Amino acid sequence: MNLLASLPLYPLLSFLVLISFGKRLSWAVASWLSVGAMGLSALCSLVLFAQLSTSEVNVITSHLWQWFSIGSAKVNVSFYLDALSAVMILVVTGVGFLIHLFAAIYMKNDENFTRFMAYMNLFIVAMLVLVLADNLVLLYLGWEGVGLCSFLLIGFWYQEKSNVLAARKAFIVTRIGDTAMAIGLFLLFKSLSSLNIVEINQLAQTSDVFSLSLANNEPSDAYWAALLLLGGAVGKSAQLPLQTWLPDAMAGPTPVSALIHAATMVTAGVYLIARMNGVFIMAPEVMTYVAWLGVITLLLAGVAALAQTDIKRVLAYSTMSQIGYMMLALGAGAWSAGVFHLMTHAFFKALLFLTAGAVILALHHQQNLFKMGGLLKKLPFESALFFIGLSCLVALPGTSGFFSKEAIIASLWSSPTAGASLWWCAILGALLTSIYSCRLFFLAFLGDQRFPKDLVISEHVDTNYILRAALVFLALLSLFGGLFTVDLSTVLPVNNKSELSPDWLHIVAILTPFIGIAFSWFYFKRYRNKGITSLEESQSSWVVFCRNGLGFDVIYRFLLVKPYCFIAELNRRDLFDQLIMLSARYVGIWRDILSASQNGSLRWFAATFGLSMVGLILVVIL
Amino acid sequence: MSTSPEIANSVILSTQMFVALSPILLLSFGVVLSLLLIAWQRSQKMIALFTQFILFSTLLLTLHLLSGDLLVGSGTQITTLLRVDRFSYLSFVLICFSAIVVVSLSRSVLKSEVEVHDEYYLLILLVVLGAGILVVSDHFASLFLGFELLSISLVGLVGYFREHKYAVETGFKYLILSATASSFMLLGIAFIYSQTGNLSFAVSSNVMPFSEQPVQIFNSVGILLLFSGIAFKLSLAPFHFWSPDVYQGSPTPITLLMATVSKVAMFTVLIKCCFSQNYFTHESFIEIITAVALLSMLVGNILALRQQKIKRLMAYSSIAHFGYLLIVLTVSSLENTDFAWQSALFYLFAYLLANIAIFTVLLISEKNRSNVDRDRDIHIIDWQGMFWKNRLSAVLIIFSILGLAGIPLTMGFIGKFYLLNQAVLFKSWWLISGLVIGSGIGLAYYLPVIFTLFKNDRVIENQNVDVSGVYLVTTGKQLFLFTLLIVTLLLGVFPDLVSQFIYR
Amino acid sequence: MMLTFVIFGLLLSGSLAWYTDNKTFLGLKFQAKWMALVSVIAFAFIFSFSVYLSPLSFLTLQTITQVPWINSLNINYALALDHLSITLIILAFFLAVICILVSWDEIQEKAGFYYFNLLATFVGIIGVFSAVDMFLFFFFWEVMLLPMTAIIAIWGHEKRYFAAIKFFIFTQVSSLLMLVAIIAMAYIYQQQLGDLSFSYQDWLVLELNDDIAQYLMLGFFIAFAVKLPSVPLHSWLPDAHTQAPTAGSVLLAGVLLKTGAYGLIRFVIELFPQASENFAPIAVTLGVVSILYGAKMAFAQSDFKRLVAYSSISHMGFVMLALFSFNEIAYQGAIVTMVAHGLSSAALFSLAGMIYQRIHSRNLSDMGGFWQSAPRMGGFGLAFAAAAFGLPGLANFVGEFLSLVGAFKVFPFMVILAAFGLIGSAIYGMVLFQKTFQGSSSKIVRDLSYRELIISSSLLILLVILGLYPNFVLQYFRGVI
Amino acid sequence: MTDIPLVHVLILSSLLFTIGFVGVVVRKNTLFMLMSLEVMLNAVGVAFIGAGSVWQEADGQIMFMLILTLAAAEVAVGLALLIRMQRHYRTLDIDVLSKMKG
Repeated sequence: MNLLASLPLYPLLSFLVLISFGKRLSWAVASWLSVGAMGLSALCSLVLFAQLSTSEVNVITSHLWQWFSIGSAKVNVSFYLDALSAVMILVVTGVGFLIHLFAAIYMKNDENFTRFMAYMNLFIVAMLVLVLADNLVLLYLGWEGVGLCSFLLIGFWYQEKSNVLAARKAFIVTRIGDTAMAIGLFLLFKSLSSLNIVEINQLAQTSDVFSLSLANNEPSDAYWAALLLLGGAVGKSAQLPLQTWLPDAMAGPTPVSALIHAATMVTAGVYLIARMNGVFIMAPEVMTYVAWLGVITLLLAGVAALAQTDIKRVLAYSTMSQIGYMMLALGAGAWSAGVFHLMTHAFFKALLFLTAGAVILALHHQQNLFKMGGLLKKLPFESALFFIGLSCLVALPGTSGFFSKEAIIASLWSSPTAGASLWWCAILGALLTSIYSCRLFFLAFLGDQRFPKDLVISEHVDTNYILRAALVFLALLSLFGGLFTVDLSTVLPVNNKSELSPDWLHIVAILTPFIGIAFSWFYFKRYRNKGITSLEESQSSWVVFCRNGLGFDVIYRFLLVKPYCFIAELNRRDLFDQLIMLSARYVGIWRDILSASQNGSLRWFAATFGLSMVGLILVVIL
Repeated sequence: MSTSPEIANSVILSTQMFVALSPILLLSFGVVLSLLLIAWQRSQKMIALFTQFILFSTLLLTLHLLSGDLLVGSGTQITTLLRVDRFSYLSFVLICFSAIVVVSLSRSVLKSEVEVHDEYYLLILLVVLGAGILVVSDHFASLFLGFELLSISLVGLVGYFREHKYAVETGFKYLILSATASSFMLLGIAFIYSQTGNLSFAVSSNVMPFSEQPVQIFNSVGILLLFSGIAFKLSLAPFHFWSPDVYQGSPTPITLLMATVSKVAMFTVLIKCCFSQNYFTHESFIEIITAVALLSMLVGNILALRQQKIKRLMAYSSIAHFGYLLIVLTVSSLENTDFAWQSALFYLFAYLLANIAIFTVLLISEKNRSNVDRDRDIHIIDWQGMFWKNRLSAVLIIFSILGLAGIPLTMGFIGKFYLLNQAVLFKSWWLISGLVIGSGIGLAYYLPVIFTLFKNDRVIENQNVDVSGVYLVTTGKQLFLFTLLIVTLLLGVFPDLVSQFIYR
Repeated sequence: MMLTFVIFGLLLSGSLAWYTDNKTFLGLKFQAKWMALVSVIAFAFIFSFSVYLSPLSFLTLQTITQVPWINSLNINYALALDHLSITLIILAFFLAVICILVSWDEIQEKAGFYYFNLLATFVGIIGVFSAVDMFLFFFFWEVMLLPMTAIIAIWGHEKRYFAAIKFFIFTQVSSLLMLVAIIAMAYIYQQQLGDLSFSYQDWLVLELNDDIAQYLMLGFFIAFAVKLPSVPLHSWLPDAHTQAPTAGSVLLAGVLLKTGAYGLIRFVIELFPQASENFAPIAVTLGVVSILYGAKMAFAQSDFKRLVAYSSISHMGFVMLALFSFNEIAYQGAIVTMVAHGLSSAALFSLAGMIYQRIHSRNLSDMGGFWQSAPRMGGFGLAFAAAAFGLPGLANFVGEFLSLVGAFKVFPFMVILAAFGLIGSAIYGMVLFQKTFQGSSSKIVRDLSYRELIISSSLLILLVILGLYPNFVLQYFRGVI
Repeated sequence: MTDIPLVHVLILSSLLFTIGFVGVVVRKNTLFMLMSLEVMLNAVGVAFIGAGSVWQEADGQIMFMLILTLAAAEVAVGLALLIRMQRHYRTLDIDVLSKMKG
């Protein structure tokens, strides 16, 4: 039982304790237990990371037991730690720990506090399994596990119908992606007869059955496998076309949004693709799809974010678009850049969400941007943190976001699978990012306060030093997290850094955020000006269209949901059953006819005797 | 003066023949004696006991003969008219057994009436005699005699209780229809005779002196008419119309008599006739049989659906059962006749036990009817909740009905299994599918009866329905029911006990 | 011999339970449920120990008992065991205990007769799993039906008679077809090797020409497809499951459906390998249709038990698909699915029973928000629903995954279709869980009692064990096909 | 003398038989039904006699004897029932006897 195996153990234990004792635990015990467990595993991951970076070995594994075997291939419950998963466990446990800390106070007054913490711990367990799995089936276990936890946490306040529906939507939409991924697993096993990640990545390069297409016109197994895995990734990471669940997922408590729907779970798709890079490299077309998928999501989400009124939904859409960046990077073959952005994004998006949570709490669960304003004076601390987060988001030079995003954009121009057009799109995305970030900041913190004057700001967050500490730590991470870069070359293929990309590209890329800021400084003047005590969100059809996620929900409702329900409703009484009952009724009809013939009249009987006699004779003679 | 030796030696009835025929002779002797008894002193108890005695001794005698090796092989020919073989006596055993049951059941019915009923017992004896003649007959004349003896005495019995509201109707229906049927049969015999010039079942060696075109037609039409006559007695569709009414209208013991004695006898003689005449070699005959069988299976089962009066239900189900039984007639070669006989006898035995059980319980519940409505037919609903009140009879009924439905643990299943064996052996897929569908439909009316037994007591809506007294059963009856149950189960699980006795 | 002892012992103790119910002997008051519980556990131990201690290796069928029964047709009373039957019998025993516990409070009137029927059904089931003389097999096959029907018809819900009759007629008609096939096989054996035989092992040596084999195979297949059940012969199942008392549903879903799968493995596939190989495409199509159709119908239901019933149809579709794709992986998948579905559906039905006892309704629209007042029940409900929609880490996932992986090699397209069943199952699972436990809490329900806690937790533990370490079943099924 | 082939006899008897049967079916009066029954039986008798004379055997005549006795017996029972019916229903219309059905 080495350190690696013990990593997910602590949260698991705490989960078991919490779930089995439930409400009988006091707040202090529960929070100590859960946060303590998180802290332990965070420490473990730090130690592991140190081991990995210092020692010569660049892989740590721990084999627990054999789960089952598919024919000759063994499917083990065993963990595999390399640089990539090391980064991930750092993010998961580190950010997870901070968010647990925050949540312990944030959710203090909720009646189901223990259940909440239990779910959070369970989520961490599943996420760690996902990240550390050495084979795809175990990864799938974690994959589904995080899905379940996200379902539970979105629907944590299950009394409201809307939360329940949001949870169901999140689960089922991601499940669609998971199914694609499962089929991908079947295909991988069929062609490579192994489900071990390392083996697959090696075999993918070597075996011809896999990479070469049988007939030159039809795509190879690699193509299909990569596409199906992409399906899974798309579902989890809320990329087109399965992105619709993420905004609704904001129904969950804010720490949940921070942990699951910003920092960790939604980036699992990115992790999956990075993990299976061997397969994706064999299918360059799919890499291009990934890039395009990313960039389209990035732009659409940016546009949608421009029209949101709910602070958390803005952040949700911005998460989508940032993940779009990561996808873009992966598609462009800038693997390490993508993962790097994953890390930094985890930092600053967690910060943003938590701060937003603090603000929301301070305003007594007011999430509408148009009901805020002027918080700069009221909540200077939160405003500062929020500003830091936003500046990372728009990648102001020096912040962590800057490094990662620049790395991505720089790699695009000369990438074989991306190209100039994608570069321009990325730039456009950056512009959009800065614009909606400014809008958000102006609406929330500048201008005149638009909430009732007599509303007392609840000091709940401000006074609590633990909270402040957590937030400040996150802020530091997001400011300077870009400085320490992890060397992923042992895991991920290094993209040949081509120097032939002209210098003006960098200049443009660096300038873009400032252009956006300048533009919005003038365009959103009325948002930041004093004296406007009430703002009406625009109701123009375009704005509404964007606010509702560009109509994807509507399309799906009419394309998938409605028909399914219709068919189900139509056939509620089971066609086959009715057919069989029909035959029964047919017999019943015959029964009526025959019993009518039993009319008790003697002469009729005699007549039938004669008639049937005649009939039989005819049968014989003819 | 000296008689020529051959005349001196030629005896009408050799000892061996006499021994072989002794049960029948004993029975007929019994009839005469009982007539004398009536002339001497009219006492119901005495005549009843005497009848029982006669029947018992006949039964024992028959069993004795069966256990001896007199009857192994092809049996013994007695004149041209009769021929005694193992199978016919086995069915005779069945007949005597059910007759005994009928007589003992009748006691209770007759007690309720005022006057003395010797003729009733006499008639029953005559019925049994007729049946006996039928089963041993080897000649159309004896067939005819037995047939008429049976039917005319039955006519006397079905309308026996003059005061019963259905007496006249039942009597007339049975009389007219059976007379019609018998005349049809006679015409058939006449036709056959006219073509073959031979009235005995044995295959006629006569060659037609003149062979014209219509000959074959007359012959086959004759066979058909004969068959129709017997089919009427067996109430096979489409000659089944009379049976539910007559079942319902006649006194319950007599219904049982009709359901068992006459049908068993009729079916036996049908098999004998068919096998010894090799009718199964005629293609058209097999077709007819198949058609009638299918028709009976379907019509019988369908008619029984949603039937509430138990007697009519039994009538309809018996239609279906004899439809199933017809399968044995489709044997393709003489070698298989033994197996056919075995299957037929086993099935008949199972059918008989089930009927006896059900009618006994029916009679019990009839007896406990409140005097307000003596003539009311017993409906299924009258048995509601019997399982919780009178477990023994309920369990018996359940197993009998399961037997009729052909579910394992009962003889009925084994019987059906034999029939299926036959059918598969001769690849008569039509009959198989008929059997499958038929039993499928059958469950739809057998199961509700069983469920009714399990239902809780119903609240009595109309006062003249009296359920409370339904289940007073005398210990004698208890014992009888119990033995029935044991036999049904035992033979259902260990059919060899019987089939070995059949084979020897 | 031991098996015979178990069979008749169970029967005997059943009738004893019936007889001694609510009677007092030498001071202590007998109750049928205790009698039943004790005897079942005792016999379970006897059985498992005697299997464990027996020198035989059950990799192949080992004849335990063989005594002549009906000599005129050369029918024997012959019992045999191999790992498949042992596994299923043990599953049956476990679920027997669950059934008795489930009906502990539910069955109040006529308890004695009830437990008699329960045990009689188990006798039949054990017989079915162990009989190798085909006549005996058919005998048990039918005997199993009678008490089951009685349970539905006497202790069932409002439309119980209809459901019972439907159940019985479906099974009876289909099994008559099987009987015809059995007899035909016997006579074919007679043609080829001289004398009549109903023995399964004898039949294995027969060589049949294709079209006859096809028909005979169909005869068996229909009987088992009805029991499995597979679309379009499934429609007895929702009624039977819905109307039966809780234990009845547990029994039906947990064990009786498995007899169908068992029959497919033992008789259809092993007796007619060639014919079933030819038939495979149709069978697999049926399986896939069952998966999708069952999931869809489950989603449409508003009755808790009906929903679960349709989900069973969907799950058994996986078994059909796996069995007829003829490779070891899929076969193992089928085995695990059988056991896993036995547990998970049993769990869901007992949950339905618990809810019914509380609110006296099976209608989902009467439920909602139970988590508020019954968090434990909610937790178990979530776990069982998760098992039903194949959450990894629980047993069903392993089964379905193995089945699909195995089948993918043979019928890739069919498997892709079947995979959509995963989505469907997620949908109905969500509907089931959320409509019951989430939403605004309508009424206050009692949380699980200790008895119910035992039931649920034992089921859940088994599901988890089987989900995380399936080898403890799978190890017996290596290299079978 | 002209020789009559057997077929003619059979056809004749079948005609007579049919007449009798039609009588049974169409007449409502019970008495006439009994009569028609007699007709049927005698038709059969004709057939037997004819066949017997063809085969030069006594069987045909013997059968006819038996038939006559049967006819007598049936009529006896029939008349008894008829009287009972007359008492009971005050009519001989057979159609009143259709109480049992279904």
